[in-house]
Amino acid sequence: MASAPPLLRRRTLLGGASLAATSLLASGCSLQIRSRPDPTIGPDTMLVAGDKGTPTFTANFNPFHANKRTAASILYEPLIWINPLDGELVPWLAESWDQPDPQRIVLTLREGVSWHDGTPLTGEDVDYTFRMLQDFPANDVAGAWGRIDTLEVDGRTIAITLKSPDSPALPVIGQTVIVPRHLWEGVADPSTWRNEEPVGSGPFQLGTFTALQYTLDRFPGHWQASSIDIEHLVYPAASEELDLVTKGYDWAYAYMSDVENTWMAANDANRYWFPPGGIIGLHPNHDVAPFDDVDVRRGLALALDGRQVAEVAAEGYMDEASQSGLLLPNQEDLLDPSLPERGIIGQDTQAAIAAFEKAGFTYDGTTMRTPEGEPFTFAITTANGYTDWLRAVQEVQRELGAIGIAVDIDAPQPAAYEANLSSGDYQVAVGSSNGSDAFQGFSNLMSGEYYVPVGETSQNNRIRYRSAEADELITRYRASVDEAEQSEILHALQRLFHTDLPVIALYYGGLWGLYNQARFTGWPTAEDPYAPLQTYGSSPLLVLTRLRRAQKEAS
Amino acid sequence: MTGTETTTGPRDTPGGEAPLLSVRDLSVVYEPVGATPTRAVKDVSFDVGRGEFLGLVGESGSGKSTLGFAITALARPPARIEGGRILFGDVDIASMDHEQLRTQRQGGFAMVLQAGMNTLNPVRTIRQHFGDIFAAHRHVAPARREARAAELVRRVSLGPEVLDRYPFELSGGMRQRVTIALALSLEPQLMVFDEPTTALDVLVQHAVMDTIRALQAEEGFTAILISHDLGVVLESAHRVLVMREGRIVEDAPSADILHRPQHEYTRMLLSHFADPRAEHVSLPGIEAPEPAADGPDGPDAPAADGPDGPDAPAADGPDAPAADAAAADAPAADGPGRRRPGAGLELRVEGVTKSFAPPRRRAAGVLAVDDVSFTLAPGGATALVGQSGSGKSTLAKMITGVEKPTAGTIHLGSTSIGPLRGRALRELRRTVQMVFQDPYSALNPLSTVEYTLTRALANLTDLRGPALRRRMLELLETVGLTPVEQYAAKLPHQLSGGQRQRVVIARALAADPQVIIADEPVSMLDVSLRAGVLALLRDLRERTGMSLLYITHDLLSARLITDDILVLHEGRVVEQGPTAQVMRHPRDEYTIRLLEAIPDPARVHGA
Amino acid sequence: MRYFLQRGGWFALTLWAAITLNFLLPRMMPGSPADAAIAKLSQNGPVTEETRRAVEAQLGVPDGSLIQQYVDYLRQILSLDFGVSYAFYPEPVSGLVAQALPYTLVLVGLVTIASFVIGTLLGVLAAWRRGTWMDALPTVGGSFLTTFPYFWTSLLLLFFLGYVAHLFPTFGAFSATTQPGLDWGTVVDAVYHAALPATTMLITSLGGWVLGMRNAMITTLGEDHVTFAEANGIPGRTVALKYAARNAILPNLTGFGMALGGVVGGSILVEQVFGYPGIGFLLFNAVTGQDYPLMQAIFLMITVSVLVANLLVDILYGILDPRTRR
Amino acid sequence: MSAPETAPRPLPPALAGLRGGLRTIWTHRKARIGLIVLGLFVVLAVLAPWIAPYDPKDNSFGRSLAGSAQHWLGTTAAGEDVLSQLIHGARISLLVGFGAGGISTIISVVIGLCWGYVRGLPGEVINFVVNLFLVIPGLPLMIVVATYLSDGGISVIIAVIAITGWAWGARVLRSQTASLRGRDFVEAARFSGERAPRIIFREILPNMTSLIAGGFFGAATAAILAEAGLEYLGLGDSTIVSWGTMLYWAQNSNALLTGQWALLFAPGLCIALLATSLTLINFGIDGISNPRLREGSTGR
Repeated sequence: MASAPPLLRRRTLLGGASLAATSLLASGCSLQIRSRPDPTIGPDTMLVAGDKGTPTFTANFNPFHANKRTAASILYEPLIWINPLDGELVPWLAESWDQPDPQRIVLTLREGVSWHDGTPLTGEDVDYTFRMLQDFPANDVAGAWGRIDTLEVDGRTIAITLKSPDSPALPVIGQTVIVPRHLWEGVADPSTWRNEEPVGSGPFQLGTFTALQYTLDRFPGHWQASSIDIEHLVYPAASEELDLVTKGYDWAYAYMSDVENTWMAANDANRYWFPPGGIIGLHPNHDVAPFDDVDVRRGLALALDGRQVAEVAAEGYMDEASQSGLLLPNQEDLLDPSLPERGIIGQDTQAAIAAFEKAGFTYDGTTMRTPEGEPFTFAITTANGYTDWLRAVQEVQRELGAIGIAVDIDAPQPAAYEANLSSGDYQVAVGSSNGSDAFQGFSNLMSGEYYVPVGETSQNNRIRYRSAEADELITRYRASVDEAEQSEILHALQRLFHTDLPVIALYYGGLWGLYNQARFTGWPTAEDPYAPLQTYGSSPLLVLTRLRRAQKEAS
Repeated sequence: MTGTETTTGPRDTPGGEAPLLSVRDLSVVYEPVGATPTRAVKDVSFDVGRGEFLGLVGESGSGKSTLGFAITALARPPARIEGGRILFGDVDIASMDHEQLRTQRQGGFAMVLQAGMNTLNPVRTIRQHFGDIFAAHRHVAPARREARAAELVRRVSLGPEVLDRYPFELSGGMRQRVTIALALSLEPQLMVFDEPTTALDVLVQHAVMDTIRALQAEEGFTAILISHDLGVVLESAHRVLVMREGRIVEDAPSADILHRPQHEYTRMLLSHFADPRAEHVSLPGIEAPEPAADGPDGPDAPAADGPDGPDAPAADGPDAPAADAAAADAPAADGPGRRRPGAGLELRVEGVTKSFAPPRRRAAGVLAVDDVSFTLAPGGATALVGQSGSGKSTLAKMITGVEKPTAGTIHLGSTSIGPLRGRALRELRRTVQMVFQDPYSALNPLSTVEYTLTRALANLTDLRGPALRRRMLELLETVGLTPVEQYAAKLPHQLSGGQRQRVVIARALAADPQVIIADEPVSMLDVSLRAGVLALLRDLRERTGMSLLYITHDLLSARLITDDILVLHEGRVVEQGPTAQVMRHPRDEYTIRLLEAIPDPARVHGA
Repeated sequence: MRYFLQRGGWFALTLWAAITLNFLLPRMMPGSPADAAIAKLSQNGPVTEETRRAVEAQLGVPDGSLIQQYVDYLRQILSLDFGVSYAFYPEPVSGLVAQALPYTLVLVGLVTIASFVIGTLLGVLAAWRRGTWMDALPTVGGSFLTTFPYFWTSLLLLFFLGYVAHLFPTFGAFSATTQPGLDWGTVVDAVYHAALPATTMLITSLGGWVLGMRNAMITTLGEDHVTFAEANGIPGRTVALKYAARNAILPNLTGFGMALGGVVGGSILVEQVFGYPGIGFLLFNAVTGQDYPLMQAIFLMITVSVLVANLLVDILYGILDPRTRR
Repeated sequence: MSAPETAPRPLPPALAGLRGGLRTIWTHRKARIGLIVLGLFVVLAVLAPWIAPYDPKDNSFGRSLAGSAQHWLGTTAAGEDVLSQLIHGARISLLVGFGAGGISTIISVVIGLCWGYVRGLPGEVINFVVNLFLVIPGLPLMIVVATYLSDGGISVIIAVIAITGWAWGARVLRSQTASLRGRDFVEAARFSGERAPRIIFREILPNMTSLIAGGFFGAATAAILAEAGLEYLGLGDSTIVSWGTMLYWAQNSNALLTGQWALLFAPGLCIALLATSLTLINFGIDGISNPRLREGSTGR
């Protein structure tokens, strides 16, 4: 703390002005917001803040739409459930699978699954779903047909041939949700169809729907019906942070500032769990000098104190990210043990300056100069409204400023941010990378096949990274179905990520799960991390089949 | 109590009965926010007897209107009655509460405000105006109201159809008549007329005054006529109060005022009043050319009038005498090379017509000027006389190139003015200049005299630097504003009306023009200031040899400074000739009516 | 008559200009609709190229030359077809607007009219009772409230009356369990939900009308015809209303038409805070979601309604002021 | 000005008028309060680095602290001192208010005066453009333009507000210009050989000082509110410290939930107070433009 305590005279000067405010403040401190659950909600009903109205709901349960109601992901089920924490594959509609060689996948469909209307779910539905995705690419959000060459369904066996040796295609294809052929077949254009009365196979089926709230009811005919202990789910549109705290929600997913004093203070049974879900880092544009120089990138990485950035950006709820490119501790078992400090690069200002000097930069104690002798300044692009990123950039700005590097902050609206990144119109950007699928993370970021020059757009490899070593590793991994070999390649990719710094990892982006354990128990925690607490995507499928009613247990 | 017993009271009312209105030691003060208070009425006392027609005369700022508002209980902030009493009958109006005051307006005292656009509510018909009054006082049974309203407008010489009109659909004179009819509908005992005819045309003024006089005679109400025009007041009132700077300086029957004025100020006011039809016409400091001197060559009359001092004593305020003294020496300031009479260009107006597009479709176009021809000789002075709407100002605009004639030509020397545009038009400003009607609006309130003159000189002459400034000061000297340095630094609001008009004239002189068009240059000035400005104009013309086109509705001033006259009526020249001759022996009926409309107290009170 | 024709012509010309501007503005915004959609998706994790392609296939990308787009756009407007929303894909724009419009129309419309009427009356009173507390209170109080940022007032009301005192609902235009219908309970429910947003807009807009009317009224009270009316003993109430206010309201009326746009604008912030499903909220979503079609439709609608309001005001003006009628 | 300076002249008329105007405003009770409040804010803004106890961006304090002796108004969710932010925020609000207010006033003066002075077709064209700007709803337009220009910092905000906010002022100034245009001194200036630009800006303009000043304070008020609104919606530059961004961060970090409601309450109150001070000053300026509006009672 550098500032001297305020002078007495200052106080008198300001005393009068802020007297009123101060007294109001004093009374304001006593206003602790407490949770006031709706007493009409029964013990078998869960209040989920999973779908935010804008401000109302439109009935769209087409699971392939970006604008679908989030509950569409519970109404419909994928072939394989993928854990967003570590990429673990869990059999779901497909009870098992096999990769006889890197170019083939064989899945076996579960028996005894039925749609909400009682019709059995068969291979025909699977066949229809994939054909439909082929016919309507707008619905093929995961890009399954970008990898599938042929697909044959024979009874419960789904045999897929891939376009090339591509073992990582399994999770991409496996996450496809299956829709009922008998109801979808008659739809003229499934890519614009809203599917207002959804019939799926999931553990819950649609109850009532209004513009401000909808409910789901337990599907007794579900193949896991015995594991479903919750009768009703209620999704209100009003799920602002204030609502989360005051309305007695059982499950919410939101970043809440000062969670201890807000969510936790509102109700004794409120809990939170914030595991990492991605790496927030600095994404240098490798087509823009001097960021094509690994010494510059290393200098930047060494100059930054990831712990402090995490502290500022995520109020200390998230950890400094490992330069291994893995989400730790989720993916601890994939980590290359040879990496020092679990891949975490700590702040080392001297080493940073040395790295910059190695790149031809000079530092005179106040200003870092480029080899050309110009003061080193650059702009970091972030998206307007992503406040934690903005805080992180401000911290980066501060820390780089300490070694004489001036950073400008460029914060266009999110759409413009996306456009700038895709087309390479930036110097350094804040971005989120990596994720539950470790290989996919490396591949999306580093694969040369996605490289396009600045000016052309690509969603993958927006950093315009090119490395023969990375390409070779990625190709080898795709051609491998051997777990040991895959693990070895992943270790090599981690080392490359650590030494070549395609992106500079700062801190982990969190998965902001909030839950109340008074009425339902069995929530995932750090000790039992079976799934993250996302209310969107397929996480709820697993979570909702694990939760138990607390009161029933008591009775 | 009654006012008659007080010996301090000015005089007993006719018949000796109790006065209707008795004002004692009345003082009214103006207290505007953020400015120093001024006392507008100071310890005024007077009585008005029943049925009397009292005149209240004074120049602007004399407090006469303030007094009028005070005695009709209409004084509003920032005006405040500071002291004294106003007894109406035997009631002090200060003791009346709001509602009493309101109800007594019927059968009590009424006020007719200065004629203008605004005395009537623009969004209500005349019938509704009457209706509001009847509804307010319920003195006319609902069934009779329509008939009564029609009768009232008939009394002011209007037809019943005006009842359906909105105020904006009536002419100024009609509006003033309606205003009088509305006041009359209150059946008041006392009617105060505050400048009832000021904004109206001469002929209309005359007619409205006739109506007021006739009504007063018929209805027998007590009337107080407030006016700046001594002629109008003397012609109508039995008794006249002369006000100056908040005080009543003379209170006497009209005939006495006319023939035996006691106070110096009254005498001064009277001295500025003359009949243009007389053989000899003179005002203090200026004398009209003798009728014999008809020739276009200008006056043979002794030019000695000028040096006598252009302004009357006590005219332009405290600075004036010094200015006048300097003006007497002004000719000395004329540098060598100034033109002498007869050396300039001739202005020829030939068959000029100007029509304006119809304001609405299917309406007839307006023919503002209809085939007017005349010639203004170099160094000559011609008056353009007519009512508003007669086309005289449009003609002036065409001569200055502001408007283009629809037909006909205007030549200045060999230059045709009609087709001039842009640069050439700016060139014309060196030869043709304009003196504006309202000196209060013709000077930018934020520019010093020096700036105003300097700009004109910089734009219109080749003078620069010290020479320009010398000329600027010279101009001020020419128009009699000395000490020149002091006047150069002044802002318009620091000058009196007459001084402002001198600045306006100086500006017009900047380029040493050959023709000056003076558009009603004295109509906005107090009577006592007019003669000085007129004398200056005449003097300048004689000294510089420029010619003067003098636009006016005021025949007296035309008589004083012009040689020739054109009488315009509805865009046409109805009479034309030497000024004195036309005035003394008018031939056209319209000219005769104009002349007859001039108030003539002598007709009432004897020569 | 000429007056009304003139107004009509002006209306048509402005409408065309607004329509054209409306066409150009969204096209000036950076980033494509797909970028906006991906920005939204990427908050749930990194987005792959495959997903981008699917999104672009869904939303389509504006194609054809600008002139071709303009012609298509004009044709669409003429047939009142505004296309499919990007942000709410695959909802048709017209449906979204039709859903949101009634709320804003009722909320903004009623509040604006109420605020104009109440404010004008207070202004008349303030001018008539000048220098008394009846002047000072609405003038100073009103102008103080007017300077409150819309959203701030909303937040305070929402927080204290909604979350702390639990007196008012905190979200939406009706209860979550109510299906909108036309029965008495729904109406009460809707009014209850509209109370806070309406109060916000009322208190923040009232001051302007009070002040405008007061100043116009004071000016009018100094006019000769008012003095003359008083000299004629016409009662104060008649003078105040029929003579002064009747004339003073004319300039204020013009302001009313113009202010409507501002009120609709302000409703963006208010609706945002209260989760009110009106046009303002929709527009905000459209802008942040880079939803050209929706933005265009809403923008056009707001402009047209302001224009229509102005036209109505002009007509009303013509009726109220006999001078314009000739 | 070609007039040579020989004699020392008194105060130039424009300045003298200004002084007189200030005096008139000062005598107005409400305006005087406004001037004092505005003065306080200006002092606060100018002396912010010395008055504020800490650097407004210093985030080394505890997060979301309640008010205490060290932090009278507590700290933000990022650990910055609220009071220091509040004091520094005055700078941006004043900058935006006076900057955007000034620019939009300049635009409205130039357009309004030319519009009032010219006749015929050019006048009609300006009329059309101004009316277009008047009917197009301001805030939505501002949002669109701000989104378009979103990464330019505070100068963009100023520009956006100025561009969208000049039309009303232009309209008011036009009618006044049109009425002054009919005054003889304008015609007289033409007779003195003055050209149109000089007549407009040297003869007519100074006579509308009070109206322009009124328009300026009105525009400044609107600009301050608009800036707060844009920042609050996250369409501004969230890295600067202004009252609007304070509210944005307050909302973003749920200041209401963490009990940091001074963070929400104080900036809003400051905005309201600053805007009110400008409005109050305008009461006084109204009194110059329209003497009938000077303080006083009607006696009713």
